[in-house]
Amino acid sequence: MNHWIALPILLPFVSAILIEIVGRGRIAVRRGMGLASCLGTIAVGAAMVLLTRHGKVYTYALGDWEAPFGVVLVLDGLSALLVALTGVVSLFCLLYAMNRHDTRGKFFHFFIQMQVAGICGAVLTGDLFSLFVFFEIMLLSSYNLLVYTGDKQSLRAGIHYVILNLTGSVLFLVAIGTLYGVTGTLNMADMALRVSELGAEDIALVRAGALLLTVVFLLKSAILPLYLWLPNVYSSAMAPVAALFAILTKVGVYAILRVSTLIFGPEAGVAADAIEPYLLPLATLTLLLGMTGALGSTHLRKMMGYLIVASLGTMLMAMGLFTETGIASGLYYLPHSTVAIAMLFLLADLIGRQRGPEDDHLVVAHMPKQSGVLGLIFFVGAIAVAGLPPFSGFLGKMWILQASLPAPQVVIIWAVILSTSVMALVAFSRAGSLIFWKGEEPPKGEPPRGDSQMGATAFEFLPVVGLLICIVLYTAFAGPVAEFCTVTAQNLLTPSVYIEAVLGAQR
Amino acid sequence: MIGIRQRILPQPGFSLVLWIIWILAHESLAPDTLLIGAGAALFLPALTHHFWPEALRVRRWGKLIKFLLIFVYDIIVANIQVAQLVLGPSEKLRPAFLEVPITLTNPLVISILSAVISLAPGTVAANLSGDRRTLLVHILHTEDTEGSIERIKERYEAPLKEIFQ
Amino acid sequence: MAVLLIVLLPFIGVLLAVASGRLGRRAAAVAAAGPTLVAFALLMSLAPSVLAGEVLVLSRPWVPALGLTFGLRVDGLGFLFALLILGIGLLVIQYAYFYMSRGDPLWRFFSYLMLFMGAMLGVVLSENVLLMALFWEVTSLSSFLLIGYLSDRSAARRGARMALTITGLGGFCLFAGLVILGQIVGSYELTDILASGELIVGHDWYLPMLILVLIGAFTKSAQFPFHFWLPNAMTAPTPVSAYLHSATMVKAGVFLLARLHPALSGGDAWFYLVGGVGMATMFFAAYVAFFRHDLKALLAYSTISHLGLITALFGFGTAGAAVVGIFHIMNHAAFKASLFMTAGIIDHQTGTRDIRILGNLRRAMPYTMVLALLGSAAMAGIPFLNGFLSKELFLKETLTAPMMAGTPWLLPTVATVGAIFSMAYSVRLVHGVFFEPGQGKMPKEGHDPSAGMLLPVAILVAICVVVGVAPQWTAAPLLAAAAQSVVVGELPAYSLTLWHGFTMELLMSAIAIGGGIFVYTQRARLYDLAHRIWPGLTGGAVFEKTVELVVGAGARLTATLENGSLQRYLVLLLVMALAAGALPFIQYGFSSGPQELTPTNPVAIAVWALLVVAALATVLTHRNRITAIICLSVVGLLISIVFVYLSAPDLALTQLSVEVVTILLLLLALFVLPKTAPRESSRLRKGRDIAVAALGGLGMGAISWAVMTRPQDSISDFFLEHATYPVGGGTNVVNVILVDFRGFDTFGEVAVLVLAAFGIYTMLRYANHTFVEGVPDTADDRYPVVLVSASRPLLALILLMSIFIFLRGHYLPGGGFIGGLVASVALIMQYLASGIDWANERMRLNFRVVAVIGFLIAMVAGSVAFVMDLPFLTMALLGMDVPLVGESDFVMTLLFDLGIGLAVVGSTMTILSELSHMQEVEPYDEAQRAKESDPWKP
Amino acid sequence: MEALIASAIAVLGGCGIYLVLRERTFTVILGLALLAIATNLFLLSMGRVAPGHAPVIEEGIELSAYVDPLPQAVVLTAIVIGFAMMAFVVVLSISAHFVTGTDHIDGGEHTQ
Amino acid sequence: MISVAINLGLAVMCLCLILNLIRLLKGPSTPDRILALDTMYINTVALILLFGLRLERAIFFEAALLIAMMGFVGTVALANYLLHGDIIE
Amino acid sequence: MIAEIIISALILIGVTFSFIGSLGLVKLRDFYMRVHVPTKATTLGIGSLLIASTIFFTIHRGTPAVHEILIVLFLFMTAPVSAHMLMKAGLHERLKDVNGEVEEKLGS
Ligand code: NA
Ligand code: NA
Repeated sequence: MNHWIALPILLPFVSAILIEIVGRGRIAVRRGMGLASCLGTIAVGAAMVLLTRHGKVYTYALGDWEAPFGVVLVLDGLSALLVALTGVVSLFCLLYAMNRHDTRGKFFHFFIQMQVAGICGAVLTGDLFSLFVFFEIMLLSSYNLLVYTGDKQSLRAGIHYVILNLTGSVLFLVAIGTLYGVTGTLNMADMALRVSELGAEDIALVRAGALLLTVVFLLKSAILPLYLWLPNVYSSAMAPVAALFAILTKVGVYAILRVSTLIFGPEAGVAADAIEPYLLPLATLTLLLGMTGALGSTHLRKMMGYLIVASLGTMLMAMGLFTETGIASGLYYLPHSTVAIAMLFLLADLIGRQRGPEDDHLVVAHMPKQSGVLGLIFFVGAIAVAGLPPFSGFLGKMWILQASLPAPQVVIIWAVILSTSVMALVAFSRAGSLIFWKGEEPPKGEPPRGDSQMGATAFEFLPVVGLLICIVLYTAFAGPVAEFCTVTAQNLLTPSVYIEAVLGAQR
Repeated sequence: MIGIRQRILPQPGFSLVLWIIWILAHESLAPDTLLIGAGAALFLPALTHHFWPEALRVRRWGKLIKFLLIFVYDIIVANIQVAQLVLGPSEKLRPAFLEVPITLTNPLVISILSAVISLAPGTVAANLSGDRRTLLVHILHTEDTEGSIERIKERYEAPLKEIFQ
Repeated sequence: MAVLLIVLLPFIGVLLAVASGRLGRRAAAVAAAGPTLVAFALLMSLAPSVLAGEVLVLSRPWVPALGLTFGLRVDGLGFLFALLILGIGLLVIQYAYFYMSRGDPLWRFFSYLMLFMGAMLGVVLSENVLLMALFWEVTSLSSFLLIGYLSDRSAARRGARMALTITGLGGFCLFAGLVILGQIVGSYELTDILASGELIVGHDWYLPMLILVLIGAFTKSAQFPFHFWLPNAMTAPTPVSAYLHSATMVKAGVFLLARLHPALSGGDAWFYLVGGVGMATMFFAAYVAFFRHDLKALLAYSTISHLGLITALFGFGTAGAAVVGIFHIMNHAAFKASLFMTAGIIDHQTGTRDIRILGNLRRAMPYTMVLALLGSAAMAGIPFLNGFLSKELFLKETLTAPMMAGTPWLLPTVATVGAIFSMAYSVRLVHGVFFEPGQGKMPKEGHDPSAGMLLPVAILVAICVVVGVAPQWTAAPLLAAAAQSVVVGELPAYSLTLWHGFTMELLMSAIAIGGGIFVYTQRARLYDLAHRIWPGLTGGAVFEKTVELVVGAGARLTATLENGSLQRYLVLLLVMALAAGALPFIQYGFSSGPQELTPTNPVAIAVWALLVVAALATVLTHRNRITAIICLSVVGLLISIVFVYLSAPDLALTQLSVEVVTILLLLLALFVLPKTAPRESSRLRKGRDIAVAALGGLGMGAISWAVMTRPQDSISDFFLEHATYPVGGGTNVVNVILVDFRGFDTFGEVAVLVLAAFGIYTMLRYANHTFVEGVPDTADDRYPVVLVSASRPLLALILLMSIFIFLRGHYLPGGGFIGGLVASVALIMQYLASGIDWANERMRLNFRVVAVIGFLIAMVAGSVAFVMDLPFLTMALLGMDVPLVGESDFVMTLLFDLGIGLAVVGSTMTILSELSHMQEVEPYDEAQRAKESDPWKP
Repeated sequence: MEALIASAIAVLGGCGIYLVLRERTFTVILGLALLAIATNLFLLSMGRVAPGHAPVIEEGIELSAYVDPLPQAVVLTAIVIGFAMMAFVVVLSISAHFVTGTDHIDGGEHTQ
Repeated sequence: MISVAINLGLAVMCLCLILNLIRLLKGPSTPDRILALDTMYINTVALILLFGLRLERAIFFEAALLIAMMGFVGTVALANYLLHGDIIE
Repeated sequence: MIAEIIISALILIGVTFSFIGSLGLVKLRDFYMRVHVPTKATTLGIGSLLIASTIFFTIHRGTPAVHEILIVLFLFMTAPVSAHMLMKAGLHERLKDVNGEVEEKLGS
C-alpha cells in the first residue's frame, strides 16, 4: 500500500492535533512537533520527487474506493514538486517565527500545520471537489495567519482577502457544479475522459465551466486582473506568514496547470484548449503590471508583493505556451521564485526592524544597524528575485526565453521579460541604495526606539541564510532539476499517463 | 446510597420521560433501541443535572390528569372562540393587559402557569414582575378585566398550586 | 583543471576577504592579492601552450536542458584578457591598499573587487556563451557595488545605479542575443559557434540577434549612445576606475566583439553598426573629453573615445583591423590604467581633480609628473610609446576600410580630427596639471606619494615604453596568439615596427599632433564657445529623467489600479467570471437540453414566489440590519423547504441548523456593529452593481437551466448500488457518501471547522480591541423565568434528539454534523436563557479541546485501516466484527461521524461562547459609540 | 419546475452579488450568505430535478428512481464549509470594526 | 379523498406562508417581524408534514422536528436581541 | 374509509386553524393582539395535522407511527415561551397598543 502518498496530508494534520492536545502550554513541544512535521514533509516530498522523476504516476485510493467513486490521491511530478517545496518553505518560515512570532498567540503552530496540510492535500488530490475542500483549508489557515496579530493593517487587509476569496469560493463551486452537471463526475481523470467524449451540444457549457474554474484559479494565483489584492495582503501579514504565503499562489498555478493540461488539453474533444488561448496574454500583462507596481512601490514589503505578482506572470507565461519546454521552464522557475521571495520577506522584516519608525517605508531613515550583512543578503536575494545571474532565476528566465523562441508571440514575450528584468534591476537598485547607502545615523542622544537598534540574532539569520542556500543549491543542481521538470512537463502534456494511473485500463 | 442515586439517576421521572420519547422517536421496541434509549435516558439527566437543580414533584396525580383534560378541552373550545374573534370584525375586540397577582413561588410552576395561560384561550402571559408576584397577561378580548383575572387564578393557578406545592 | 582554478580563485578571494573583516587592512589586502597571485601564476603556467596556439577547453555539464555547461576555454584572446585582468588586478590591489583611506573597511572593498575579478575572468574564459552571459551580468552587479562604494555621496549612488541599469540592460539584451545565436547554431559552445560563421550571417535571425548582442557590447564598452554611464561612474574610488573603467569591465564589450568576430563579422550590418558606432563614439568622445575639467571625467571620455576606436577596428570586419584592435586593447589598458592611477594620486595628494584649480605640480610631484607625461604621451600616440604603434595601424586601417567606396575620405578624416582632439586633451592633462598655474587654491599642497603607490603606475608606464620601443620582442607573441583566436584562418601580415617609412598614416599622425597642440593653444576661446553652445541635456540627465518618469508613472498607475477598494476588486472578479461564463455561450450559442421538464404545481410556485420576495426583501431592507437578518432567515427557511421538496432532506436539516446558528452569529455581530447602514453609493455605482448582479444571477440561472434540461450520466449509480449492506452499510446514501465514499472531503470539512473556531478564538482574544459595552439593561428580570424554566428540560430533550439524529444518520436523514449542530443549539439555549457565565460554570468544558478531540477521533477512525494495510478512511474493515454493536464498518463510520459531531459542537460552541464572552468585558461609552457608528456621515 | 429553480437561483444569486458589492462589512456578509444559498441550490440542481425521490434507500423502490445523491453530499460539505467561513468573516468584521472604528470594507482608506 | 385534502392543505399552508410574509414585510415593528417569522416556522412544519403525507414517505420527521426547534431558538434569540441588545448575556 | 375521512377531516381542521392564525396575524390591529393568534391557532393546527399523520402512517405501514407526537410535545413546550418572549420584546420596544397607548405598568 502506498500509504506514504497520504503522509504529506496526514503528517501535518496529526501534528496539528497533537500540538493542541500534547503541546498545550508547552511551546517547546509545539515547536518540536512543528519542526518535525515540516522535516517529515520535506523528507516525503524529496522521496516523492525522486520517485516521480522518471514520470511514474502513483495513486492512493482513500477509503479503498476505486476511482472515480472514491477520492483518490494522485502523485505525479507536479504534485511532488509542490509538496517538497511546501515542506522547505514552511520549515524556514517556522524557524523564523520561532524568534518572536509564535509566542504571540496560542495557535500559530496549529495554523501553520493546517496550512501545510491544506496545500499538500490540494496538490495531491485527484478529485475536483476535494481540491475545493483543501483549498478552503489552505485559505482559512491563511486567513488566520494573516490576521494573527490583530493589528489595524492586517485586519483591513484581512477583510479584503477573506471576502474576495469567499466570493472566489462561490465561483469555484459554480464551476465544479457546472462541470459535474455536464460530465457527471468529480474525479479529474474521469472528467478528462468524459469531457473528451462530450457531444457538440455541450460545448458551450463545458467550456464555460472550464473558464469559470480558470477564473477562480487566476484569482488564487493573482493573475491579471485579479492580482490587485495581493500586494497589500502579503505586505500586511507578519514576515514568516508572508513568506509562507509565497507558496499559496503557486497552488493556484498548480491548479491551472493541472486542469488545463489534464481535463482541457488538446485531446479534450469539444473542450479542447478551452483555457489555452487566454493564459499567455493575461500572464504577460500581469508580469508587466506587477513589475510596474514593484517599480512604483513605496514600501519594501509591498514591492515584494508586486514581485510575487510579477513572478507569477513570468511562470504562467512560460506555462501558457503549453509546450514541453514552456511548461518545464515554468516549473523550474516556480520553486525558485517561491524560495527567493520567501527569503526576501523575512529579510524585509529584519531590515524594517532596524530602521526605526519608518520600518520598510522607502524613504531616508536610520541605516540598519547590521547594514553590512543585511545589505549583502539583500543584494543576493534581489539578484535572485530579479532573475539576474548567477542564480536560478536567471537560469529560469533563460529557459523561458529559449522555450518561447518557437512561439509566434516570441517578440512580445522576449520584450516583456527583458524589459521587466531591467525594471526589477532599477527597483532593487533604488530600494537597496536607499536603505543601505542613504541611511542616516540615528540621532544621537535620542534613546533608541523599540528594537530598532537591536541587531538580529544568528538564529534570526538562520532561516534567511537557509533559504539563500536553498537557492544556491537549486542553481547548482539545476541540471537534474531541469530534467525532472522536463519529464514532468512531458507527463502533463500526455494526460493519458495520469488517466491510466487513476482509472487503470477500465475504459 | 442516596448520593449514588443522585448522581446516576437524579431525576427518575424525567429519565422515564426521555426513555419514552426515545422509543416514540424510534417507533420501535427493538432491544437495541430500548437499550441505547435507556442509556441515553439515564445519561442525559445526569449530564444536565447541574443545569436543573430544583426538582419538581407532582403531589396529586389525579388532579394533574384532571387538570390536563380540562386544559385540552379549554384549548379546543377556546381556539374556536378565538377563530371566531379573528374572523369577525376586529374593531369589536377589546384587548387589555391584566395584572394577575400570583401566589405561586416555585419558578418552574410559575412558568407552567405562564405556559398554560399562553396556550389557553385569548390570553398570553406577557411579563413576570421582578418580584415574581405579578404576572402581566394580555387578553385578546374582555369586557370585564377583574373577572378575567379571577378566572385565570381560579381555573389555572389554584389547581397548579394543588398539584405541585 | 588550472582553468577552473583560475576562475574560482577570485571567488575564494571574496570569501577570504569577507572572512578577514575583523583582521584589518593588511589581512584584507593579502586575502585579495594571494588568490590573484596564485591565479596569475597558474595562468602563466598555461602560457607556453597557449602561445603555441593551443586552445584549452574544459567542459562540465550543468543544465543540459538549457544547453548551459560549465565550459571554460583558454585561447589566445582569453589568455590576453586574463592576463590583463590578473596583472592589472594585482597592481590595483597594491595601489588600493595605499590609496584607500585608513578608516575604510577594506575587506568590503576587496571582496567586491575580487567578485568583479572572478566574474570578469569568467566572461573572458567561458567556452559556453550562456555561461559567459551569466558572468557578464555578475560584472555589472559587482561594478554596481564598486561604483557605489562611497555610498554617502549621492553622485556615487546615482552613478552606480545608472551603470547597473545601463550595463544590466545591455546584459539582458546580450543574453537574449546569445540565446538566439545558440538556437541558430544548435549549440552554445564557442567552438561550435566560431565555426559556424556562414550559417549565422546567412540566417533569418541574424540581424535581430546581432542588434541584441551589440547592445550588450556597446553598453558595456560605453559606446554612443550608451556612453554616459561611464563618466558618471567616475564617482567610484580611483582604483576602481583604473581597473574597471580602463582595463577590464569596459573592455568586456570590445572583448565580446573580438570573441564573436569570426562568427558575426562579415555582413554589411556588422560593418555599418559596429564601425559606424565606433567611429562616431571615437570622434564625439574625444571632442567632449577636451572640454572636461575633471581629470577623471577627461579620462573617462578619453576611454570612451579609445573604446570607440577599438570598436571601429572590429567593425571594419577585416582580419588586419581586428589584429590592430587587439593590439590597441593591450596598449590602452596599460596607459589608461596608469593615467587613472596618476589621477588618483593627484586627487589623493592635493584633494582636487579639477584641472583648472590644479597647477604647477611639476616641482612638488616630479615623479608623478614623469609618469603622467609618459602615460599621456602614449595616449596621444607619440612615437616610442605603445599608443603610437596601434594608433598608426588604426589610421592605416581607416584608409583601407572596405565598403567606403563612395566616400573613401570620410573615415580617415574623422579619425584624424578625433586624433587631433586626443592630442589636445592629452596635452591639456599634462600641461594643465603640472605646468600651467592653477586658478584658485588646492585643498592640499601636493607632493609625491609613497613608493608603494607609485610602483604600480611605474610598472604600467614601463610597459608602455618597452612595448613602444620594442614591440616585436614584447607584445608580438601575445598579440599573435590573441589575434589567432579572432581571425579565421591564417593571420594577416602586419608589422609591429616603429618606422614604416613616409606613409599616409604618418602624415595623419603628424597632423594630429600638430593640430592637437594648436587646438590646445586656442583652448580659452574654445571653452568659451563650447560653454555657449553646450547642449543642456546630457545623456545622463536624459536617462535619469526617463527613469524618474517610468518610476513615477509606475507609481501612479499602481496607485490608480490598486486603489484599496474592495468593491473594485470584487467587480473585477465578477466581471471576469461573467466574461468567462458568457464567452463560450456567445461563441457557441446557448441551448436547452432535450430533457422533458418536470411538471410544476401551485405549491412550488408559491414557495418560489415567497423565496423571490424574501430575497429581494433582504436586499431592500439591508440598511435596516435587523430586518435584513429576519428576511434572511425567511430565505433560509424557504430554501429548506425547497431542499425537502427536491428530495434532499439531509440538506434541509443542515441548512436549517446552519441558518439558525448563522442568525445567532449575525445578531451577535449586530450588537457590536452599527444597526443601520448609511446610503453612500452613487447612482452610477448602484447601476453598475445592479447590472453586474443581474448578469451574475442570470448566468448562474442559465447554466443551471442548461444542465437541468440535459440528460444525466453520472457516477452516482455506483453510490446507490453500494450504499447498502454489505458494502456501504447504510440506507441514507448521502450520509454514506459523506462518511465513507467521500470521507476525505468530510475529513477536510472537520479541519475547516476546527480552523474557524481556533481562528475566531485567536481574533477575539488577541485583536487589539477597544471594547464597547452592551445597552444598559432596564429589564427587571434579566433572565426571564419562563424561558429559564423551559430551557432546562429542553436541554436534555434536545440533546436526546441530537443523539437520535446522530445515530440515525446512516439510515435516515441526519448524521454527525446535524447531530452536532443540534447539540450545540441545546447548549446555546442555556446561554440564551441564563447567560454565559451561569452556563459555562455548569459545563466546565473547553470546547476548543472538544473540537480537536473530534478531529482526533475522525483521524483515528480513518487510521484504523492502516492496521489492516488498507487505505486511510477505509470503513469496511472486512472480517472484523465488533461484539454487541455489529459490523466493523458501522462502528467505524459511527466513530468517524462522532468525530465530526464533536468537532461541530466544539467549534460552534467556541465560536458562540467567544463571541458572547467578548461582549461582557467591554466598557461602554455612548458618545464614542455614536461617533463610531457612522464616521462616514458628514 | 426547472424554470422555477433556475430563476430562483438567478434571483438569489443576483441579490447576493448586489449585497456583496456594497460598502459595509455586515451587508457584504448578508450578501455572502445569500450567495451561498444560491450556490447550494445551484449545486443541487446539477443533480437534476426529481421531487419525491430522496436518496434514502427503501425496499421496493428501484435504484434508478432516486435522485442523484452526490450533489447533495457536495452541497452538505459546501454548507458546512460555508458556515465556518461565515463565522470567521463575521468575527473578522467585528474585530476590524473594533480596531479601525468603522465597518467600512476598506477600513476607512477609501472614499469615493 | 385524502389526496384531495392533502393538496388543499398544501395550498392553504402556502397561503398561510404568504400571509406571514406579508406581515413580516409590513412590520411595522421588529417584534412583529419576529412574530411573523416564528409563525412561518410553524407553518413550515405543517407544510412539510403534508408533503410527507403526500409522498407517503416518512423521511421528513427529522426535518419537521428540527424546524420546530430552530424556529424556537431563532425567535428567542431575536427577542433577546431586542431585549438586551445582545442575545446571550 | 372511516380512517380516510378522519384523516382528511383532521387535515382540513389543521390547515383551517393554521390559516386562521395566519390571517389573524395580518388582520389584527396591534402587536399584542397579533401575538395571540398564531401561538394558539397554529399549535392546534399542527396538532391536528400530526394526529392525521400518525394515523395515516400507522395504517400505511402497519406499525405504529407515533413519532409525530414529539413535534406536538415540543411545540406545546415552546410556543408559550416564544409568545412570552415576544410580548416582553414588544413591551421593551414600547410598542403602542391598539389605543395608541404604551403599557407602562410593569415595564419590560
Ligand atoms: Na584619444
Ligand atoms: Na590647471
